[in-house]
Amino acid sequence: MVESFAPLFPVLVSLGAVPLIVASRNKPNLRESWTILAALSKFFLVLNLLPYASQGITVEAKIFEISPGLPLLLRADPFGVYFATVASGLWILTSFYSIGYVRGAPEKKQTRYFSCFAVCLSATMGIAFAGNLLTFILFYEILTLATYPLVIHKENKEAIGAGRQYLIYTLTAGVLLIAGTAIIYSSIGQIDFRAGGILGNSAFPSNMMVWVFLLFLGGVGVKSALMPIHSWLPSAMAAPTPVSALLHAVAVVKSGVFGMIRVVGYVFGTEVMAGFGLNDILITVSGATIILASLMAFSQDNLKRRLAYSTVGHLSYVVLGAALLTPLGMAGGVMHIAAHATMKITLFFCAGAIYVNLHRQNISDLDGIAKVMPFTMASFTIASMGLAGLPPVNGFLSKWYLAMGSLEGHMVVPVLILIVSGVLNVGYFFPIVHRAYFHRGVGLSGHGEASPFMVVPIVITALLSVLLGIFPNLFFGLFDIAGVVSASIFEGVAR
Amino acid sequence: MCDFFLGHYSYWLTMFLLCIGLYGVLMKKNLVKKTIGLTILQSSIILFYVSIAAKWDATVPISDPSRPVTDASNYLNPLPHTLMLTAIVVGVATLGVAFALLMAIFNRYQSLDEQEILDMIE
Amino acid sequence: MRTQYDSLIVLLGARFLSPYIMMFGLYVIFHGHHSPGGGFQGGTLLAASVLLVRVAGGRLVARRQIKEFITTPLAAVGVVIYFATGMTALVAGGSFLDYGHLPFPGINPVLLRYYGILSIEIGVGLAVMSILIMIFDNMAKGEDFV
Amino acid sequence: MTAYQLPVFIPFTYLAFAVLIPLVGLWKRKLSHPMAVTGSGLAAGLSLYGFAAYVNTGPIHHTFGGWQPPIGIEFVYDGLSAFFLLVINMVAFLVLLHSKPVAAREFRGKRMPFYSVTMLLMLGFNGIVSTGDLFNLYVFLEISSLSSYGLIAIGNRHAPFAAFRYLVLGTIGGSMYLLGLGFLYISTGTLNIIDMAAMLPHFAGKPPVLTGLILMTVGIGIKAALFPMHGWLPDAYTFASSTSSALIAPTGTKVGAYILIRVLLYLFGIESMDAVFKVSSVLGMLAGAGILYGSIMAIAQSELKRMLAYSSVSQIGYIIMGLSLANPAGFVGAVLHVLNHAAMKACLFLVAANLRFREGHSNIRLFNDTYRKKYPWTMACFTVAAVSMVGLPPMAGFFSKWYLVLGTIANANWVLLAVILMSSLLNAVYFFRVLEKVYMKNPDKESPAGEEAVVMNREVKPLMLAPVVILATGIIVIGIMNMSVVSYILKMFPG
Repeated sequence: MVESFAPLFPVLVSLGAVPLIVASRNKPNLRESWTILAALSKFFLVLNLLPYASQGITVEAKIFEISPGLPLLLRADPFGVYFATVASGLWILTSFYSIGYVRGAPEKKQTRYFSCFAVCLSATMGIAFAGNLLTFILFYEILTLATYPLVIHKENKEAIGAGRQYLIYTLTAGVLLIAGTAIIYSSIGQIDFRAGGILGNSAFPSNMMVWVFLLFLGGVGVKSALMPIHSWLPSAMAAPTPVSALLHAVAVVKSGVFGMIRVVGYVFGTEVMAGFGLNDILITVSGATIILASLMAFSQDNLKRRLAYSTVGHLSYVVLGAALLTPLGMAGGVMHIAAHATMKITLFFCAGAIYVNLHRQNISDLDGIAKVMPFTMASFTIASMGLAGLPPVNGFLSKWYLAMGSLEGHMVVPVLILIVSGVLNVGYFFPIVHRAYFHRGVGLSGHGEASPFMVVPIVITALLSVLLGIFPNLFFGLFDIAGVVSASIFEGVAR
Repeated sequence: MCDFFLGHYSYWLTMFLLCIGLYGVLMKKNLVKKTIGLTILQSSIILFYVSIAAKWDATVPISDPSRPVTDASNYLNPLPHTLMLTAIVVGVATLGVAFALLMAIFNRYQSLDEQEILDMIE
Repeated sequence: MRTQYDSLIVLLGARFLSPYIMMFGLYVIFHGHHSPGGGFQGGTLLAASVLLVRVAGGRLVARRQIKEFITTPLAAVGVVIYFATGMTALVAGGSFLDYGHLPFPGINPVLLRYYGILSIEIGVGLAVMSILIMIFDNMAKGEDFV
Repeated sequence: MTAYQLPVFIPFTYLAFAVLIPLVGLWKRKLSHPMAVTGSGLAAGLSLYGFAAYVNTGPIHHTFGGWQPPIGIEFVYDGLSAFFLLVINMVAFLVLLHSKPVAAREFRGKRMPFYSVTMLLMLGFNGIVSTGDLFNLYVFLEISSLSSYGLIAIGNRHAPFAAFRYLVLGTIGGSMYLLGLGFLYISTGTLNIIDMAAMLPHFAGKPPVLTGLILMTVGIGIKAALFPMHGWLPDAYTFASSTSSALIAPTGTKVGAYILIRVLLYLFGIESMDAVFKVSSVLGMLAGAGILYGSIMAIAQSELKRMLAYSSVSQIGYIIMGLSLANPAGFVGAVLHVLNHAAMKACLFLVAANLRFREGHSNIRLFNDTYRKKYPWTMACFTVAAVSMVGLPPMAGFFSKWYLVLGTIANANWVLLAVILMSSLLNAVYFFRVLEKVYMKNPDKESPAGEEAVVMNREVKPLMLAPVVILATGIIVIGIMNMSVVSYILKMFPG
């Protein structure tokens, strides 16, 4: 354990960029360069923590006590650094993409857009590095608030409705989380995240334990879009595409599943989860979500909504991985956070590029667009392959580990779920690819690729997906870190 | 039982007065009658305090040569009386403010009936 | 209440009674510190004496008697007397209203208390009288007084 | 000035200025506002100084006229008093600083009496908080009540009627308090709080003490607007002038809460209070009902000030609930919420005053997205205060709720826990409704494309803006630095 303020800086850097962004609201180029600068510096600050993480060392920053005995604690453990690396790395790409998107669309109130984006990323870093539940809640609520202006960005009826729904769901979740945290704090006097869990078997009587777990399930389950509390996510697709891309594929929903793993592995602990049958609840919910969301994705004609339902399903992969309570399954879940992030962000970027370029949102209108947007559609194809779990894209790897994990725990049903869901994924993604490549398009003449600001990030994320699939340790040893995380959770039990 | 009622007769009287006052405040529709109720309410409490100061065979707390000042049972308790002096002043001030408000109300609505005024506000 | 009654008897009766009430009020104030009485009661009596004539005589008399605009400052002066006495004792090193500490050298502390209470009673009497008159005036004017 | 004299100086500063304002007003009416500001500023400065003196030396007792208690009256300047004095005097100073243009607009001819009565009101409040004698407390209570009747009567057409209803209820409340005090006096023969507190345990459960307890609680409950005795509050706050409501809303009900805390926790103590039946749990239930009722009624209001008034009813519930829990966490929550709610409500009412000043109304239905452009700072402060009211971190409002939640859990009072959590969401409903109106364009009224009406910045003058901004900043600072406040409050938990 190292004491250092290093985890604080990534949180502060984009927060510090907000005044600069607001101050230069009349000079768009300067404003965007602040965003890029903040994104880059955040990424490098996170990278500084990576060496520690790959050795399994935790960097801890106690800012100050915020309540008697409860410090505002930032703790960069391997899992936190892993999530922070993924989120901050993808923010750089999203920033470039956003510039292309908002200028191409063109959107109003861009200053609000970029500053809220920056706050969101700060909150995400805070969630990643939160060392105890109170700090986690703090940044979780900030994330909720900062995302709200982005969800309602278009300010039409649909967006406002989506914003309301979003607030109702997430604020309720925050309240449940506060309740659960307070109960744990009153009972055992501490709420630090510790690998292997802080709750002993004797912390609560058994029915109480289930209730507390349900509070947490409601708290983090909303943001991880578990059914039946997922419906805010498809509605929130009313937001501009980069928002959907980053926030609903990387920051917000990933904070949810990140929180789920924190709760399972770092608060309740695998022993308690298994001892009180809590993992059965989680497996049932997440398994049902995977299948149902995939089925519902079929009926969506709006491309972004179909992607949203796909997101709902894939988030539950991560939850399932945590619920399996086996080292391999946990590793698979953690890996799927990064894998799904790169793949889903590619898909959203593609949807945005198509919207900006051709003003088409519905899948039935996508006939033949591969001819005019070859790079975009190629990336789209790669990413959908990955989500269906086909090698060599990184989605295959995480799914493989999930399957191994369930076999390790002598469970067959999760494997079946994974297989069925893979087939369903193929079923709802490949018709799109088929349309784009093999149908004859109408009214496409005169259109080319979208602006390079958008196409380059798309290609990069698609390449990332493939490269991470072939060489899992190519970038920053993320694969190894996932192993370290999983091992630490289970070693905590052994210790 | 009989003792309980007769032994505390002054309390029962003040409580009876208090109930009259409360009845006036709560049930009467006319604002002036409400104010009168308030005054009765306050008076009942003043009487209550004065009655708790009383002692058998005691006199007012002004030094009397025929009664030794060292024996407290010779003089009744002066404290409640002084307290009630202040309470009376408070009551007068309340009454003054109440009437000032009533006049402002009458100027605006040409009525002092609570229900009529409420209808006008709606 | 601002118009004069036509009845001469009422006016004369009020004018006859008023000075006696006033005298009694002054007596109550000035004996408040060693017998029953004091500022509140005396002030009320003083106000009664003034108001009796005001009720009977109407606006004309009121203009010659204590004028309407003077009541507010008079009340303020009353409070100032009270307040200043208390604060002087406080500033001189005692507690608030600790007359024994009033800074008049050469006077027996017992006498100091005596006069201290007297000045308080005068202040209170003045304030009570003028405020009661003020309430009456404002009501008679038909305006709200705040 | 020595520390011994301090408890007298703070309240009597107001008395001095209450007298000086009409005297100087004879000569120059214009001076009444600067004098009122000087008076409250002086008192605020003295309370700050006194706070430091208390922290250094401990409680200060000032005996009046040199008569030792329990014979004489004393002013006790202990932790609770120091805290409350600081809160109400600071808020009063800021509100009075803000009041000049409002006073000139809303009640031009009555400025001199207004400020004089304001000083009397604050004298009453300060006296209540300072005194160590229960009858003296009644006198100050009536001074403050009479002044507040006057202040509320200065308002719109219906203000006198609202003031009269308040007068009727307030007088009943005062009389109940006095009657209850009589019963306690019969039992103990003393009026001094400390003296009586030492004796009451010997009489706990005797009929007169119980009668006194109930009568006093009901009486103070009326003054503090405890549900269901809150009937006077919404009308009074709505119809009064902007300054009156901004002054009375944050301070008045807080002082009521102070008396309840003083009488129930310090005078009776937790055990004597519940000697015969659970007075505390009855209070808790009433408070819970009040929280829900106030929040639900606030949602139904279209007038901003009335909405804030109902919200006050619910926030008072928090304070009373905290004290009814009678454990350290609940107590911290209650007292911290006094500070937080004073800052938040003052900020919100001042925002309402600013809007009324510029727009001439504060009807939520007429709010639109031009306000964001017209009053950027005012609305930003409104947002901060609203978010704090909802109870989202890192605003101050979150932390008082956090401690209340801990308090309810410590008592295993799940009903009240649910009430707090639900009311958070209800608060969100009525505040986000306003924010939505202000920050988003109305989707039903599509303005012609590209033709945005040019909206000028009509922000209020710095004098009116500064208090609002200070309060909003205060909300954030208190939230982040709440630890120091909490450790202070914890020390004064009785028993």
